This record gives sequence, structure tokens and C-alpha cells, in this order.
Amino acid sequence: MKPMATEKQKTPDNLTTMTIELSIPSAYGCEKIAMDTARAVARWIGLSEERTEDLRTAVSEACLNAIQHGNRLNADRPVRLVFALSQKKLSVDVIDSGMGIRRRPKTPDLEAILAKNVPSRGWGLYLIEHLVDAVEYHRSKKHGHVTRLIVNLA
Amino acid sequence: MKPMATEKQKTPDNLTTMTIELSIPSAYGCEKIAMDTARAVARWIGLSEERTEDLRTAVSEACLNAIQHGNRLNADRPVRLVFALSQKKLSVDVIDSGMGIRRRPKTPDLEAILAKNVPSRGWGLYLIEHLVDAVEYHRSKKHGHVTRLIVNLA
Amino acid sequence: MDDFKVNLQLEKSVARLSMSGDLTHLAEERMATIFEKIQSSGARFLVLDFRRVEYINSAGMSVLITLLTRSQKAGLELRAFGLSPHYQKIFDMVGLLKYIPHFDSEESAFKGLPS
Amino acid sequence: MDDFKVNLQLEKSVARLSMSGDLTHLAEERMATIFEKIQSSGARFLVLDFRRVEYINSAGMSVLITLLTRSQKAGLELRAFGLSPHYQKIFDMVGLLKYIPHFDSEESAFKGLPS
Ligand SMILES: Nc1ncnc2c1ncn2[C@@H]1O[C@H](COP(=O)(O)OP(=O)(O)O)[C@@H](O)[C@H]1O
Ligand SMILES: Nc1ncnc2c1ncn2[C@@H]1O[C@H](COP(=O)(O)OP(=O)(O)O)[C@@H](O)[C@H]1O
Repeated sequence: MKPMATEKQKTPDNLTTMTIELSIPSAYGCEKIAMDTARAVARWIGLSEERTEDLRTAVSEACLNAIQHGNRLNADRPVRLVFALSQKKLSVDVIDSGMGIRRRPKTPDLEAILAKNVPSRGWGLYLIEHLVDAVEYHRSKKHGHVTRLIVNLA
Repeated sequence: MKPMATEKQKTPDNLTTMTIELSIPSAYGCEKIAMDTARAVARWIGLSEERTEDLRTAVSEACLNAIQHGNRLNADRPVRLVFALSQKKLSVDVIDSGMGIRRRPKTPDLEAILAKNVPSRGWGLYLIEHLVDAVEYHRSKKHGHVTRLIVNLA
Repeated sequence: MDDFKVNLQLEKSVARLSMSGDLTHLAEERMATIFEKIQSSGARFLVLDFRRVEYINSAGMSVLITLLTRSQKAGLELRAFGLSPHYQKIFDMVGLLKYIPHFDSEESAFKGLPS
Repeated sequence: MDDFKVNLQLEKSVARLSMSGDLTHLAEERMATIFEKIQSSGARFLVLDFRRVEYINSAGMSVLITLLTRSQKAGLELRAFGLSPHYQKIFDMVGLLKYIPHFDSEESAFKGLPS
């Protein structure tokens, strides 16, 4: 079954897209619900097992950042995910109601962590950016902060 | 981790609830995304494997009815799912924008199907109603038709 | 979507139908065609291998019930193996297990059949 | 949530740490406590069994890196087995595999160690 044949929406470049939306509470553990939804979407569009796993981990880390840094574990602020599928790509928007990344931390360096005995952290963005084809960060008054994960198709 | 500790909302009976929402296109196959999300929610709250599988199948059949009978495979009408968790129960609302069940068909009977060679169908509602603790059907101008699946906890 | 696929093996009067993928309304045509093959082969037993079927919905159950109706008319005896405990339970609820007994293993499903 | 659990077996100078559940920030305390036990046992080798760990997030990776830092200070040699291909790839990306070599099987992970 071709997913293309269904929910139609004109996109700027005249492609057919379809969307799946998910909303989860800002609580640790809920990122696993997003991971499983991501896997189902990835399987549905026929992504390979390897790319499916990569996407799941990127989604998990983007959700964890949205839960922790974006929504500060605030119960009244859900994290919203929008999976949008076109013929060219699958994009996953992970949306929180925070202010976005203010200072981009340096890429973590394992050698340095081991040598200087500094605490290990900051692997989230590193993983996100290494596991999908592109990552964008957006901010809008209306929607809050968006981490957009992009997987190119064929 | 206790899910109770997070997204708070006062319910009529003063219980804490948290909700997860999903929206899928009205296309065959998309019910599998809902099934996987349902499994993730069920696992997260610690439901047994057997009850998790039962819920998955009930969710799948409710989505298929919403896709087919409710939204008539209309691309512009998503099927919405709301998973609401309280201490007493998990309820899953499967929402379409149709008119709801007009004439409730008779319970299917395998013996009769085999004897009279009539077409086999109508197993969807049968499965839904036998696999969860309670099922409710609601209709509202605003939300459309709701099939509510209820799983009692503890 | 996991496309539905079938593989048919005929030996003596035993037909073995291995299915994989999703058993939904999309399986209907394929199953109708394959049933004709089975029938014209003169098989008397049909063993269904469900090991690689992970999803069966109500429309897929109807496809199986149609297969059962046709098999009864043709005097074919049905057997099955490889269903998950969940689908065994559902088949039991619906009454299908009475007509398509489920065996714990491939070996036991073929026991007593001409080989 | 799959609670994180650890099981420690000490034999001669080899410690075997079998983990199960989710390796996240919630594992931090448990891992700190268990490391003290390992250290005071005088073990020289630590073999990590990941076979029953299905989910490791970035916070869980940091927990492992802390374990690695402490192990290096204590002169403990680390080994691992049972990681899924996906997490092997991630450990490789991050540079962890250099310090915690991954073996294809339980047997090969213990090869050459005192027993
Ligand atoms: N959604 C977000 N909202 C606000 N800040 C963020 C968000 N995502 C990441 N950040 C910022 O980027 C930093 C690095 O994130 P990350 O690499 O995931 O590591 P960590 O979460 O361990 O700090 C965070 O500490 C935070 O300051
Ligand atoms: N969400 C719905 N909206 C409208 N009608 C519905 C809905 N769900 C079920 N129905 C009605 O109930 C009937 C029985 O449904 P079901 O038991 O699932 O069997 P089937 O879909 O095979 O007919 C359907 O044929 C339809 O008329």
C-alpha cells in the first residue's frame, strides 16, 4: 500500500504530504512512546531497520531535550511531534514551549572527558545530528521551539 | 518511575490524569501506527503482555472502523486517538468525524456463516467488545464519533 | 506495511500454505487464487503455517473464514501452526479453532498425514 | 518503563556485570554503588553484559562514561558483549569502543581472562 495515496495537502513545492501527530506529557519515560510511534511510521514507509533505529534514537534525544530543557518537566506542557511525509523526505518536528537553545555547547570529546575528569554530558545534540540527514532548529511565538529531524528518502 | 507524578489535570472525580494524543491519516495501514503507540503506552504503565496485545487489537479494529466507516477513507479527515490515564483506568478514545454507528449489526455467528455460506464480516465490534473491559460509543457535534475503549487498572 | 505473501507446497494429498506479512483484506485475492490451485491439485489436507504472520485483523479473519467455507465444501481438512498466543485466543473466541485445530509445532501439525 | 537492574558476579579477578532494563539517568546511583563493590573486591577485569539492555539514552551513555573514568583510575580493564548493532554503532561514533571493546559472544568476551 502506497502511503502517498492518502492524506493530501499541497506543499510549497507541490508535493503530496501526509502527517501523523503525537503529543506526550513532559515526563521522563514518555520519550519511549515517541520512539515506538517513530518506529511504526518508519516501518510503514519502508525505511531500513538501520535507519529506523537511527531515527528512533534521534527522536528519543530530541524528546528528552524538549521534556527537560524546553518544558522543564512541566506537567502542563506537552511535547508535540509532527511526522510529515512527502515523496522526498520524512521530517519529524519535536515541539516544546521553551525558548530554544540559547548557547550551543561545544561538541563533547570523550578523550577530554577521560583525561580531565569533567562530567560527561551534551551527547544528545551530538547523537541527533549524527543519526539523521539534517537537523533544523526553529522558534516561533505560536509554536515554541521546534527541533526538526529530516530523513531523506530515495 | 510513576507516570502519575506528571501531567496533572483535575478530573471530575478529582483524580490525576495524563494524556497522550495521536492523529493518523484515514488510510488502511495507519492503524498499525496506532497499535504500536498503544503498545508503548500499555508497556509504560506496566500492563501485562496479554492485556497489551488485547488492547492493541481493540485499538486496531476501532481505528479501522473510524478509517473506513467513520471517515470513509477521506484523506482530509484524520482519526484522532486520546489515551487518558488515571489511577483507576486507561481509556482510549478513537475519534472520527462520521455519524457513528446507525444500526448495530447482529453479533456474527461462525456456525451460521459456514452453514448458510453468507459473507463473513462484522468481527470488528465483536473483537473490540471482547478484548477490553468496557466500550462506550459517544457522539458530539464538536468531536464527531468517539469509540471509547476502557481498560481497568488494579 | 508488511505485504502479504504466500508460498504453496503440494506433496501427495497434503498442501502446505506458508503465509507471511499482514493478513488483512489485501490478502483476499491472493487467497482465492491459491485456493483454486489447492483444490485442483486434489489435496485432501491443508496445513496453514502462520509463523511469519504478525498481524491479522478482522478483515483478515474473514478471508480465513472464506477459505474455511470453501475447504469444507471441497472436503479439505484444515490444520494450523505458528499462531501467537494472542491470535490463538482470538481464533478460539470466534470459534475458528474448532474447524482449524492449532498445533504446537510444525512436526505435530503434520503428524498422521500422508507423507 | 523498564526498571534498570544490575547483577554482579565476582570470580577471581573478574567482575561480571549483567544489566537489564533501561540505561538512563536513573541508573546513575545503582552504578555508583556497584562500582564501589567492584573496586573493593580487587577485581582487575570488568565484563559488561548488555544482552538484556534494550534502551540506552545519552544520559545512560554518560553513566557508562563515568564508569569508564573510574575504571581507568582503578586500573580495571573493561570489556562488553551483547550490544545491539545500533548501540555498537553509537558506541563507535562516540569513541567508547576504543576503551570498552565489544565482543561477539559471551565466550569470546571472557577469553584469556583468569578463570
Ligand atoms: N529543546 C531545547 N530547549 C532548550 N535548550 C535545549 C534544547 N535542546 C538542547 N538544548 C540545550 O543544548 C544543550 C545540549 O543538549 P544535549 O546535547 O542534549 O546535552 P544535555 O541535555 O546533556 O545537556 C542543553 O544543555 C540545553 O542547554
Ligand atoms: N466508527 C464507526 N462509524 C460508523 N459506523 C461504524 C463505526 N464502527 C462501526 N460501524 C458500523 O458497525 C458495523 C459493524 O462493524 P464491524 O463489527 O467492525 O464490522 P465490519 O467493519 O466488518 O462491517 C459496520 O459495518 C458499520 O456500519
